[in-house]
Amino acid sequence: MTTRRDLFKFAGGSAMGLLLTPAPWRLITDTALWSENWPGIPRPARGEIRAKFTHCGLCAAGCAVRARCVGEQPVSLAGVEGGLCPFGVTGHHLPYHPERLRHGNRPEAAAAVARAIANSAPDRRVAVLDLQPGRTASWTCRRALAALKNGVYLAPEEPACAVNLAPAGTVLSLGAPLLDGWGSPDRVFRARSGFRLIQAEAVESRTAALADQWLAVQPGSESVLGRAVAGTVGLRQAAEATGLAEAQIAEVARSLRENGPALIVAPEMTSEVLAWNLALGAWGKTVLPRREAPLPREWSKAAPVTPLAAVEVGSLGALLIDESVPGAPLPWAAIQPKLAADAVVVAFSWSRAGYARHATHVLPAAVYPEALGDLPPALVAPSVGSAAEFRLTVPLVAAPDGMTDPAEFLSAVAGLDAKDALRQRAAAIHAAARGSLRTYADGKTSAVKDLKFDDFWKALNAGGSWMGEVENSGKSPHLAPAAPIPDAGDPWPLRLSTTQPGAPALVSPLMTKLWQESGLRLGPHRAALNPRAGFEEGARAVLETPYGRCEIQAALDGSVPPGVVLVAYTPEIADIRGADGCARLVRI
Amino acid sequence: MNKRYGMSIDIDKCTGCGACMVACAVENNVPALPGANDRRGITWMRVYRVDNGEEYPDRRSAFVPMLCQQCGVETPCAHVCPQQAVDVDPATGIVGQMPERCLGCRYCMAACPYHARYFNWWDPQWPAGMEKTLNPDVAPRMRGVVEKCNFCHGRYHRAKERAAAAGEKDIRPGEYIPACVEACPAGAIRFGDLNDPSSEVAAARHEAGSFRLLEKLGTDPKIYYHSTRDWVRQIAFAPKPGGKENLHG
Amino acid sequence: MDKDFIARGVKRCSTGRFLLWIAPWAALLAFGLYSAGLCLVKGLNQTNMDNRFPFGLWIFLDLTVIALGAGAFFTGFLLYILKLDELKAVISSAVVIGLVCYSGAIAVLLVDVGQPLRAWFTFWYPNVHSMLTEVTFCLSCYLTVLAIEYLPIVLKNRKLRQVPSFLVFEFELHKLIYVLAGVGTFLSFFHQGSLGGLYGVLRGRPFAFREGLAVWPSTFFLFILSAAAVGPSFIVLTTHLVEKLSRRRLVRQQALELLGRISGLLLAVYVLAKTIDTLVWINRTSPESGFPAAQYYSWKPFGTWILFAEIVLFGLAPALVLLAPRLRARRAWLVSAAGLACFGVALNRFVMTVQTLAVPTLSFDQFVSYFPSWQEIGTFLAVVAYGVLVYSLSFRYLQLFPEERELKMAQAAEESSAELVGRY
Amino acid sequence: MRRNIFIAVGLLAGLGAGWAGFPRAIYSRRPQPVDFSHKVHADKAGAKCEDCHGFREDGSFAGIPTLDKCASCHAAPMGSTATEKSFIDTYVTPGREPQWLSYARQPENVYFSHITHVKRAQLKCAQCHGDEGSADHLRPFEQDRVSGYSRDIWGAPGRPGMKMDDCVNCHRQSAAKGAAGTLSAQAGERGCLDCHK
Amino acid sequence: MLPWNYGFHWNAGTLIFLGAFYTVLVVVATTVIRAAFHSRRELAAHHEESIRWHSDFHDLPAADRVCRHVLTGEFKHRECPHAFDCRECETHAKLIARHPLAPPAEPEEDILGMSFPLDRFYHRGHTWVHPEADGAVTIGLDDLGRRLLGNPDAVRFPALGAHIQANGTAFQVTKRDVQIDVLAPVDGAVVATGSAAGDWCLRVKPDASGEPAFRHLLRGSEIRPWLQREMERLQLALTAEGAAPTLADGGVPVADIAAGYPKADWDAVCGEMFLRP
Repeated sequence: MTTRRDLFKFAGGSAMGLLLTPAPWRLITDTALWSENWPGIPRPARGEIRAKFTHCGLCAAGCAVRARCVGEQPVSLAGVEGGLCPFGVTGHHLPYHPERLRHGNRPEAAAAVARAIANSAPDRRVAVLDLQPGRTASWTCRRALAALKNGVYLAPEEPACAVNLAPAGTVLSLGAPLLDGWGSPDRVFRARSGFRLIQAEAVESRTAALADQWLAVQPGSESVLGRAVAGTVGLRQAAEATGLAEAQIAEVARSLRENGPALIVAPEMTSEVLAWNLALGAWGKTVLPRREAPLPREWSKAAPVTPLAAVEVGSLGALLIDESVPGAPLPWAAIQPKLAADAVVVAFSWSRAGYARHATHVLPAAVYPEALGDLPPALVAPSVGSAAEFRLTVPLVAAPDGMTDPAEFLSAVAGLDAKDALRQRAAAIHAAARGSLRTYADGKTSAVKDLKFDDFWKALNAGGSWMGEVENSGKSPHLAPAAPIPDAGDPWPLRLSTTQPGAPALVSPLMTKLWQESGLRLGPHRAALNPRAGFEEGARAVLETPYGRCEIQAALDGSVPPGVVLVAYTPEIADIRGADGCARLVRI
Repeated sequence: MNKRYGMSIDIDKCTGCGACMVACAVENNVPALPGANDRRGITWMRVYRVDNGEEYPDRRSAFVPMLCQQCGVETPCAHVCPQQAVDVDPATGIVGQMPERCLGCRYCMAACPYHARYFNWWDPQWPAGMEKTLNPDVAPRMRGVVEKCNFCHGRYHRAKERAAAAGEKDIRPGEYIPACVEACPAGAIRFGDLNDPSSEVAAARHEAGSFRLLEKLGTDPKIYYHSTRDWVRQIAFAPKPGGKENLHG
Repeated sequence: MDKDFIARGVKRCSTGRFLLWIAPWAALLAFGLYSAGLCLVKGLNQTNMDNRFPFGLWIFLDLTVIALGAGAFFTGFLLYILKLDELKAVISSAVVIGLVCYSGAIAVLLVDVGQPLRAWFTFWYPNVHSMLTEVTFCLSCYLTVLAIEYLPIVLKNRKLRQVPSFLVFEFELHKLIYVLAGVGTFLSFFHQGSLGGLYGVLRGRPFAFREGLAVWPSTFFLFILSAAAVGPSFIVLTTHLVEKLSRRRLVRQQALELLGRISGLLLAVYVLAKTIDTLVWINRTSPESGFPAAQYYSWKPFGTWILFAEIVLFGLAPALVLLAPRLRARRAWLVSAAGLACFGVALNRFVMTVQTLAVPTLSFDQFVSYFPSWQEIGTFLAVVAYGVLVYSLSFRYLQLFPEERELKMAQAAEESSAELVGRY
Repeated sequence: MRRNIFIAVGLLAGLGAGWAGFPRAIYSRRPQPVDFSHKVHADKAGAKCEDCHGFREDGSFAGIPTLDKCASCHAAPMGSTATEKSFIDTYVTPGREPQWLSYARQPENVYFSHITHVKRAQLKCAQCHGDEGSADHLRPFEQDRVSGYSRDIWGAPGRPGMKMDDCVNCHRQSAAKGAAGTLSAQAGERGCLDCHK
Repeated sequence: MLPWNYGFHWNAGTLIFLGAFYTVLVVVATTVIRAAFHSRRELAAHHEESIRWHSDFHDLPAADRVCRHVLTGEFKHRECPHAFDCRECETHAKLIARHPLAPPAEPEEDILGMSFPLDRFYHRGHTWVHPEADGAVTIGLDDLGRRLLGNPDAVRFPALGAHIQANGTAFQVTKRDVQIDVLAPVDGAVVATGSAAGDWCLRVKPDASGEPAFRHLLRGSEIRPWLQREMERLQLALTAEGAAPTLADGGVPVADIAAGYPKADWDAVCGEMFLRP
């Protein structure tokens, strides 16, 4: 008979026996190994590694990009000729953003737009708002709108000029983010050592921090400095408005004239800015006339570019907003009055964060780097010889089903066949037989006239870039009259300043590292204030402007001037930011 | 000959755009987690904003990219790791952290004066689908281990393999550069072999205005900074709480 | 009910009352185990520690608890090696306290590491230059030694010793206990020291960095000294507490006074050494690493007051009280001084762990603060509850104070003579 | 005496379970999708290892060949075996990739460069992979149930060496053999990240 | 930890560190194994009773471990170093040789109202030994022991032929839920058993006979001082265990003390009096 005692003996014996086998030790080791790849840790895909070339489609700068791909999947992006901005570096994450739009009811949207077109009241218009004009897709829209009887093409109006930093001796930047998102960084930084940079800006921005001279002007008075330097405003008046000493302004003006060639840049190169440059003699040296890449002849029938201000109030029966490529958006507060009461608004967008919030129909659009398209000519030219450009954003990954291309949508509505628009345009460029083609894979540049069209087209699709030659006629551009200087009133004691106006509405999830996991950037819904502003760190407040309100959290920062509230750029802020920059904060 | 990889960072060129930070995260499969903040997140490369302590309009800011300083002498972290999860590779001088060996005691983090080591407070996670964009050359780390910059060691492997495939004995200068160096739009970061007198970094360390952080600790860091501004060079020294409102990271 | 397990001749409360006493601690233990479970299952994101504060409440309390648990080794050393036989009265209690402190500390350490499944790597691939390796090895060895030392105390239980093999093994083991006491002293010497070395070697933390002898910084020796100094004090404190709670006399006043005297003596030596060390650090070590020592104390709330409190208020003052025979003879003075000494060491451990991490090293870094999460506090409370439970059970079922019965008789004798006096 | 018998029986049971039962229990076994014969291919087709398991242009190792490689010869049956026929019917004709189970797939944290070992150090395939190339059948894929590693990586004696210890030993030996400054000397024990990623 | 582990380096640091570690392990393991080995040997030699007594004796309060020569006034303070086994005590032998025990001045069988016949030897665990003519000895509880245990609830005697050891357990008595192991006064084999309530309990054939065999037992004039001391102890024990110290006024213990002090912790009192702490 076995007793309990015997069982104990047996158990003890077998425990001792097991200890003399590999089993327990193996289990200990195995659990440690299991902790190396326990559930939930993704395994990166393996496979052949290839390089693909494309151009970044996240802003008009269109930097050349080399994508490192495992099989067909890009795993990292790098600039071909220099670094990329953080948005560009993480562009390949955008297709997987959790807030990305994937579904939309296209037939319904198409029907609604068709109804709005059919509603042919003579004062009713159908408009397309294009945030990045100058693309082939933009031309398709313009052609489609021209085909419609009431079509209007809305786009930010800019004079056709490009900036060439290379010859510049002195650059006066009136609040332009010259070193931080103004054109492609490789071009800017290649020229950087050649010029003296004077940054006039109320806030010590990233550019101001690295400028050779930072003029801390009164918020909103940058343009007065521009006028003073150009001589259209007296020194005393300028000194009063900017808060600088008269001698200081005179010194800036003198250094621009003496250490030329000079250049004045502003966030938007408006006619007025161009006029100052003309006055400095920069035209043709650092500011160049910009030409479009050649167009097929049959495209000449296109709707003209209409500024939003020229649209009658309440006249838009349908508004299609092309947000498939990021660009500086117009404030919704400025758009909304132009809509008819029953207007149909269709947004083509990646996410619900932008104009989609105001749209009646939202159609998901492909994101960079899913869509094939071209980029408008660059603002910052690489050199005098080559300014106009034609570059494709070659897709690195395939867009999922259900995406809508705005240009294709509109051409379908207008009954236009624009399927081969890109190829047609390339053919036109090739036919012009000007300029040269640069391919990144081998770093070669070859004259277009030496290439067959098929090779040209193939090279463009493999991430090539066409550079046209500049024809500097020396003709001065047509300039619009200058806008009056905005004046902030009493109820709006603060000036609203935003960081990075050109940031896409949707950024890679990794970008949150810049504001959540470090203090490098101002996070969304944070507002930096001078410590003397009377708010404490973390206080919640409502930011109000004449155009709307938005809730924010205060972050104290001694580098922000008193009287300024600095906020991170978000679609909500874009909605309420006016050109005058008036704002106030109301504590919650 | 053994290499001694090092870096030279020109603060006067850094715009603080953060491209290096995200490029690093992309290269090294570092996730951005919902609960992470500036004290719990992982940014092997982290850019700090520093200022001269003055008030507006005399305030001047600069940006200081911080990464593992790759200490070469008495490497504080390697010295204290109880189980040899941290080592200094004699062939490259790179301070390596082996996550699979790490037990997560965080002693090395307490030892590091540069706060350049990061703990995985969570298991890594990416938005659905984004795990497809992970770099196959770097293994994602599990929760509970420490990690840090290793000069993109995956790229070093890649460069060595390329050299082997090409039948070359050694990698050539410039064949191997970390992701942050590649990404920096301002070209503020240079990388190379400090033992190679012809390399850019070897020359840069002797330039006027070149300095290292907390050099007096005697750990021989291999990251050299450069600035022509006097107040910027003050960051090399211990904090001075008695002075003006201190700088913010 | 459990009468057969309670030693003959000592009075313990009824089973019901005991369960009533146990219940809240058991509940606390359950809560603490839940907290620790959360940390193990979900990871250390459950705590409030972060990259800047990689060590938190747990390390501070581990260091403190191990310093307080030093009574076990030091009493063993005094009793078995230096043959101070009076200490026989407290040795078992000291062993139980030591066991509780060390096992609790190790349990918390296992929760504190991010990958407990790999904790054994330290043994398998040790970096012999790391103080933490020394700590791990010595702690685990010493815990084994303590467990073996605890074994005879358990086997002496009234019921267990009826098993002949237990009885004999207990007897034989007890004969060799001096060997274990010696080994324990050796191990304790090194791990108390290496716990001090843990911070002292941190070249990158000039607030903690100290020069020293060979591989050991001065904190190595200061920790040994301070632990040896407060170990006896903590025994005085706990014994007093147990006497108050159980309402029994357990130890002769002389034994406690002896402990107090030893504690005072060592504390005085420690205060002297600490003062010299601090002066060397302020004038040489710290400035040589580029850090003027004054700057550490300009980060509020850590002013120089903390240095004063640590050395004078909680060091010198209790040392003087414990060294004065007349003050020492009074229970209130003795216990208060012991309490101050224990608090002083806790403060020292706090300064070494928390202040070291809180003060910035980089000029653009900030002073950071940290407050533990409820999971961290819960896990620590689990150790406290575990300690109370183990001690309560040991006190009830094992004979921790061999003089208890004698003192009871002596008390009875006093009472009866008092009665006689009263009668006549 | 009686108590000793129980202890002895327990001891034997423990030893038996640990030495004989455990190694079987710890691995799960899965057959390969196709019973591929390396031997037949080597003998009849005269194929060398690198004919199918080659390098890509950038020097990376291509590993197990994809269906294209098989289909280039086996678009139609070459022999008359049932295995080949079913392979063609199941995989080649519908263009379905066979889900080969890789014995030698290193853990995620391991960096292993085939070309460095094959081209630079002149190692023979069999040195690590054993005589797989001359085997007539594919052995079942065995996977450690706890760690998830293949048996070849984390295996038992008798298997070709693919554990970390095996790597280390080989590197140490070649380092000891080679003169200072040569390639073999580089192969010695160095930083963890030399072989890990 | 082992030379073939990855990362192991043969250097001074490793050797010192691991050397110390392994030494500690070896010392600790040796100690435990040695203790286990010794206990196995002791168990095989059936020394557990003697060990139990030694262990108990060690736990007795110092006052209870007092040498018998203190009782008779020859020493002022002396703790017995031999666990009450005077057979191996040289001091005792010398003292006995120097001052042979004088028989009491008058035959005193009635001490403090209890019967302690002088023809017997008394053990400090309250048993007596009476040598019989056939060389065997009779063992019984002395008068105080009997009064303490009164009418026992149960008695367990060893089997016939069993060997008992001096200071080991002779037999077990249960009284008021308290089990007392009564100490054996001599070494020997049990030849007959009586009853605890009766005149005698055990008849034992001792291993040795003659004076040296009983040298550790009290006799003659030692009995009175010893008993006085025992009565003091009893009184203290009763006081300590919650009974009124009524004995102090010189009363005679009743036949069944247990019944007289229903409130007293009888377990503790018996443990104290029968030297079973």
